[in-house]
Amino acid sequence: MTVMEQRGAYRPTPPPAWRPRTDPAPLLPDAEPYRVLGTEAAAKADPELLRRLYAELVKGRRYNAQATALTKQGRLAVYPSTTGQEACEVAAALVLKEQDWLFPSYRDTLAVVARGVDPVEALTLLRGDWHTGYDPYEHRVAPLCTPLATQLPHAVGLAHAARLKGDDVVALAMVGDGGTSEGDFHEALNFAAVWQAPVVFLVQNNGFAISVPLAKQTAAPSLAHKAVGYGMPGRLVDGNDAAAVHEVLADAVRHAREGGGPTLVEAITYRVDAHTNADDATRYRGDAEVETWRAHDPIQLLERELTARGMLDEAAIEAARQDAETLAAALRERMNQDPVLDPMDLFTHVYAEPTPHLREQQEQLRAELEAEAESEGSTHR
Amino acid sequence: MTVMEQRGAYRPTPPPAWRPRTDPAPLLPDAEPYRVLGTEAAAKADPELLRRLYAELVKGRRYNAQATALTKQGRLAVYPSTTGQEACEVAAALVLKEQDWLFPSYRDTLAVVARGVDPVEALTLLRGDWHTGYDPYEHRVAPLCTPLATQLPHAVGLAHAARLKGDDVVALAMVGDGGTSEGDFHEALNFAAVWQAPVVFLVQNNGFAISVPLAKQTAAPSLAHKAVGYGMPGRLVDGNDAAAVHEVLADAVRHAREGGGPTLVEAITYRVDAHTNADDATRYRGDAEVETWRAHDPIQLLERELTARGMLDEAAIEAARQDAETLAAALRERMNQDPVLDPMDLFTHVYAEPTPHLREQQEQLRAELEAEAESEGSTHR
Amino acid sequence: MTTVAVKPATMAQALTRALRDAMAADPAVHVMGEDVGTLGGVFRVTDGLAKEFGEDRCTDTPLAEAGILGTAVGMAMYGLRPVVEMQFDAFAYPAFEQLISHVSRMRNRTRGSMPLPITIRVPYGGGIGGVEHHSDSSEAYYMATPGLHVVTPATVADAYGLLRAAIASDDPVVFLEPKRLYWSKDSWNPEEPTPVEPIGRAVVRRSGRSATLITYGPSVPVCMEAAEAARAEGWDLEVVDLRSLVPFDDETVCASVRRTGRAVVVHESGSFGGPGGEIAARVTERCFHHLEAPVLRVAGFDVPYPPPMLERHHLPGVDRILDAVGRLQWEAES
Amino acid sequence: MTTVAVKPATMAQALTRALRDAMAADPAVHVMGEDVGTLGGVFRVTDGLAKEFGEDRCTDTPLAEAGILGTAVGMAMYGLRPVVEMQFDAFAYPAFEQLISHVSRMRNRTRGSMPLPITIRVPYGGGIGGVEHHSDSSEAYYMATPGLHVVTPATVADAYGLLRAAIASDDPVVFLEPKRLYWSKDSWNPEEPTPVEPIGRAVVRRSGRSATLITYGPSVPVCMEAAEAARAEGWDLEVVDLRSLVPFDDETVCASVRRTGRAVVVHESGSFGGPGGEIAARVTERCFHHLEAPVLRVAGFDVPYPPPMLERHHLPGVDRILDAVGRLQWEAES
Ligand SMILES: Cc1ncc(C[n+]2csc(CCOP(=O)(O)OP(=O)(O)O)c2C)c(N)n1
Ligand SMILES: Cc1ncc(C[n+]2csc(CCOP(=O)(O)OP(=O)(O)O)c2C)c(N)n1
Ligand SMILES: [Mg+2]
Ligand SMILES: [Mg+2]
Repeated sequence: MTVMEQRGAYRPTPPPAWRPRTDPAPLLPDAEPYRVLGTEAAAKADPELLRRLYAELVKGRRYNAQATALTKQGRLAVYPSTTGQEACEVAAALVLKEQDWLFPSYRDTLAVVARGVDPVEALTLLRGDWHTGYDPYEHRVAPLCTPLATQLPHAVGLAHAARLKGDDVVALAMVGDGGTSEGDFHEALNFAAVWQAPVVFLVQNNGFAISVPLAKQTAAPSLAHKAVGYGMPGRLVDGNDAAAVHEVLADAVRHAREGGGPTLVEAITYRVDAHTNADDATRYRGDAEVETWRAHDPIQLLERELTARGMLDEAAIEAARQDAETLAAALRERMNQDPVLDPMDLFTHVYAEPTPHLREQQEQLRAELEAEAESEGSTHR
Repeated sequence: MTVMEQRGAYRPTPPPAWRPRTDPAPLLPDAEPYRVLGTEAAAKADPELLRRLYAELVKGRRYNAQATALTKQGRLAVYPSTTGQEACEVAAALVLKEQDWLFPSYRDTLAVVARGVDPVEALTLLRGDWHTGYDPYEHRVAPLCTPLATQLPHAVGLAHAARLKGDDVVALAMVGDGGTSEGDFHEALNFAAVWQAPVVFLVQNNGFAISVPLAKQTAAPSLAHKAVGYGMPGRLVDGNDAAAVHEVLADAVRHAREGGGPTLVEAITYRVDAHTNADDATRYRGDAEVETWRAHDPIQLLERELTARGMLDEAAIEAARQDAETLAAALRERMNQDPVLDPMDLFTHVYAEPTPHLREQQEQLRAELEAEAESEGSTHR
Repeated sequence: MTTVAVKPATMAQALTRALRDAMAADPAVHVMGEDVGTLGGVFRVTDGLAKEFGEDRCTDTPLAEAGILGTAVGMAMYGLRPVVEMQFDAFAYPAFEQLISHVSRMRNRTRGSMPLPITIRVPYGGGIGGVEHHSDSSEAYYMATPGLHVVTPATVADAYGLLRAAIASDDPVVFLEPKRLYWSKDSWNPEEPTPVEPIGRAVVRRSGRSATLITYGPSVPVCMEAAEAARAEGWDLEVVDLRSLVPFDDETVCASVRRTGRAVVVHESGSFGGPGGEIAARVTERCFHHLEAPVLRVAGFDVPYPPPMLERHHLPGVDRILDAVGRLQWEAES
Repeated sequence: MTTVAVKPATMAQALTRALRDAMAADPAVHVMGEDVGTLGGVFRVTDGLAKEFGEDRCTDTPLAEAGILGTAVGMAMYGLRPVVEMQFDAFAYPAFEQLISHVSRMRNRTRGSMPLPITIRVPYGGGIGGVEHHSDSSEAYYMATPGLHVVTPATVADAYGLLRAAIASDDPVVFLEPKRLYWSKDSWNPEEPTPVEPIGRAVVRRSGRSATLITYGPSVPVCMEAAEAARAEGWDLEVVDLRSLVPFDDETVCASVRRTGRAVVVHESGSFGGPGGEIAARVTERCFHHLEAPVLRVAGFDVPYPPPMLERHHLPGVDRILDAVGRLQWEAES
């Protein structure tokens, strides 16, 4: 006889509103990040895809090096490199269909280029001649977004709007480990889950937010564990394994496309270079850590897999290198030309039509430019 | 022989940074909300505590009714009632030690009163004579907070500061189901977990944010499931079971006090009254739902338990009712007096010292008041 | 000729009608916010829209203002015309990051290829006995943010016409709704077509020769009352209702001030760093030699908005306006 | 008498020294923000503090500005004096809700019982070739928020003195640091005691009789240069460095304008709804009959801050200032 029965107490029913709508178990990420390269899963991977990924990674690495070099030559104001993160950048771009949308963070010029945006237009922001160099509608790539995590709700809204219109569109939004701490990350994921919007959130956990290591950013078991709190699946993947990142993202994109709603993917990777060319990483981390990660390099991982499987020979490797050099040379040459700027553009796109007030200021600038041209023409100030 | 061995592929080591610091399993809430009343656990509950809770619940219910009546008499500008939620309100206050801090949301005047704040001072905001009627330091109760979830980071900062100073202080912060959608909720929980601050977050999930039901607020299995994404334990409790709420909060407070860091508690309850006296709840919900919840009433649950265990007789029930009437009568009487107001107070506490600019405006108001008094003294405008 | 007696509509009803007509006219128009659906909004401005157009067109969002505005940005990127409701003025603050960093700049950022036709409805101002955070006037923040239009009606007809214009605009518009005028009525007839007001034109609500009261939104009726009362003092005041703070109608305002030679700017918002400074400065820049006295400002005090029982001492009323008019150096006249 | 050659310090170094001295003097002072600890801040202003005082006194926070300021509020409630760093001006926007709704109002809300002595350091302004969101001037937002002090140094010595005063203040202070002056040097000697400047006093940086340039922060050196250049045109310009926008030093400013009879307000921030409107309006209210011409404004244009390659066309420089001085109706003189 239990205590309850002994004392004949009543048994209240559970609170009426208590019906968990979602089973949490399938939303939780696996304990280990998913891997393809060097595992059984590799055998199932599409060889063509792997070769394509390889070629893009090699190009990406070269692109990062070239862009960094351009900062030294004063051709870029600043460059946040994705060396070591190419697998995420490239997979994010390749996994999308033409009609889909990519929402990059400020770091993701490589993903933008891999999606098809002209490399010079992708670098416009960082060169400093305008804020966005490309038409977002041409390749369905949102502007590179400087304030962290603030583009995530845009991705949700766009995906939601597309779904309301009945269009087959998925949005993939990229954010860093640091960006997950922002309120906008939270609000975006919550809206996405409530609306069942076709969005995929890709967190590149590269270990640092500038100088701040992950341990000061979060105490969570993983960033992917945040997903369950929104009621969406969280997936954890080795971010240096291009095949794994591609597969996990492809699953998530398919899931979204089929009406299954959003997914949060955490890709574990590492920012091998400093935060930007202007940063001094020795202030906050040691070489040893960087070296460990160099040994887990995304290009090497894929190269070894392809070589081991006899899918890549020296000639193919050389061809990829050549392609990358061609890209870099073209970029170098084009970036060495001074962009043609019109100061009057300051006013052109603030509103559909400049306000009377802006028109006055426009005239003021015009007069200033004329005076400048005149004084340059005659004497030097 | 596995595929891998067949083709002699290499086996990459896991990504170097991948060591999950926290085991997610203990952070996840149980599948069912925790209950004490009517279960085996009730036998272990402290009878004195249960009786105390009972008396406070009865007083709380009466307080809610009286405050609502005062809005009808024009003595309060507005009142958000916690009828049906008294178990959470009272337990939150009773679970704290004297040196601890309570951070109420705008709805939680009852918790504020249960913590010892003068009931009239607690209602000052809602009466409209000032923004906060009590000195927060007297009972260590932060001001009732109107913008949702914005007081949560305050609780974290205060708890963190106390810990840095080596003081034995826990902060308990209250928020609604709707409030969990705000970015500030996210940022507060993340800071708390990273800093291992001694804070307890109590979400009163009362089913609605004004008219918006939980299903439009979140797709999560439960709000307590959000905890794992921060690396803190999440607990789920029947919010109408005062003994259960008290026990779960007491555990969380103890855990925090002992240096174990923050906990997120979701109490499942129901807002039986409309959002405030000004709201028309029939616009968004049916009577049937409300009735189901009335059958799961916190006072009745406790009364039945205590009666079944022979710990409460008619006399004791009557005594509790009497106490509640006394409280209500005193409140009524005091609230029926017009507060004495000095318009010049507009300027007194904007800065430690009014700026020269404010001093000018102070003089302007003084002149206006004098002119008003004069014209009232002579003719009527 | 028969005149049909028109049942007067409130400003709130005119706003509802504007939303409904805009939604009927253009399927791209979506209304979203906290409690805008089933409840019809805490001020009932969206009443009936979810029923008529479905919850996908008039959506109860989760409770997160940055999320509301941020997702609206994405919806606008995809060609929709979101009309966002912020429940109260002070609850728009969490959305400032989205507003300043994105809403106001996206068109410029993308050289015009990505305009954001978003209307942000913000009930603002006091005088309704609201507790803390329910009575703010934050138009100064919006004015200081290039790329936004800032519009505010003072009459029932303008509420309809300006909201239609805001929704039709290809630029983001912060549409400030004076809370205490929600229940005001005038002779607007919902059954007759109302002209859609162009954004950016001020209007002279009352002609006068002695001085100009420059005002907008909730302070327009107060100024009209002050102008009436001023007659007893021998002043014939002109009242200009700005209707839009951005774009600013220098032409109408300056024409009036040049005529009267004196001006007082009247608003509820605090004066320090508030709209009145801008208005006084630009009127002075343009009309200096026509001014008999400095442009004065009558405003709320520079304090956090007071509790209900003290708000009448804060809000600029007829007396404070007349005091200021009295300080316009009339001695110089005689 | 021997004079020791002083190694000139930069403004950034003076700020570091002010933080260090404040932390050494008062254990309640805590520095917090993104990258302020190990890295020493992206501008190195907090360099060495974590090492000297420990990570609990100089803390790398998670990346969330509302969280940073919101937890600082809680720390201040418990008696600490948090000094918060916002990494760049535009990244302070996510914290506006906490700033407006709590930081600025807590003292008033609690009738003085809960003051919040928080210093919010905000690197602001352009001229450093920063990409989007790295060069904003948002002082207008802060000025329009009662309950905040708004302070900005223009010299190395003021950087030290005003930051010490800000940290010592029992009120919240938004401390605006002109980014492009971080590396500026003057003769400030870190080894000699620097007087802690009281907050709220403007200073005349250069005396002159023809007209007054009213300015602050990054525009002070530009105005000094303009004043030099103006001599060639026969103008003897006075330059007033406001140092604090709130409280505003009407006394010093108006004394100067009454003397010169002409004034131009100069700042980088946009003019529409910007600080200059307030300043021009209040100077005009107070000095109307001393003015020979309207108070003019020279400012950045009312556009989103331009990309690096165009910023020189946006920023007010010597020529734009001299143009404005030239429009001060000198004909009336002769
Ligand atoms: C809202 C906001 N706050 C601060 C910054 C300044 N900032 C630029 S990058 C960065 C670190 C970002 O870290 P993470 O999100 O991990 O991305 P990663 O740089 O590693 O790609 C910071 C703090 C910003 N851009 N936006
Ligand atoms: C930041 C903010 N946005 C909007 C509001 C307006 N508002 C007041 S209460 C409320 C609903 C709150 O719901 P919930 O958090 O579930 O608490 P409950 O009212 O149920 O106690 C809303 C939207 C607010 N107070 N603060
Ligand atoms: Mg990172
Ligand atoms: Mg609720």
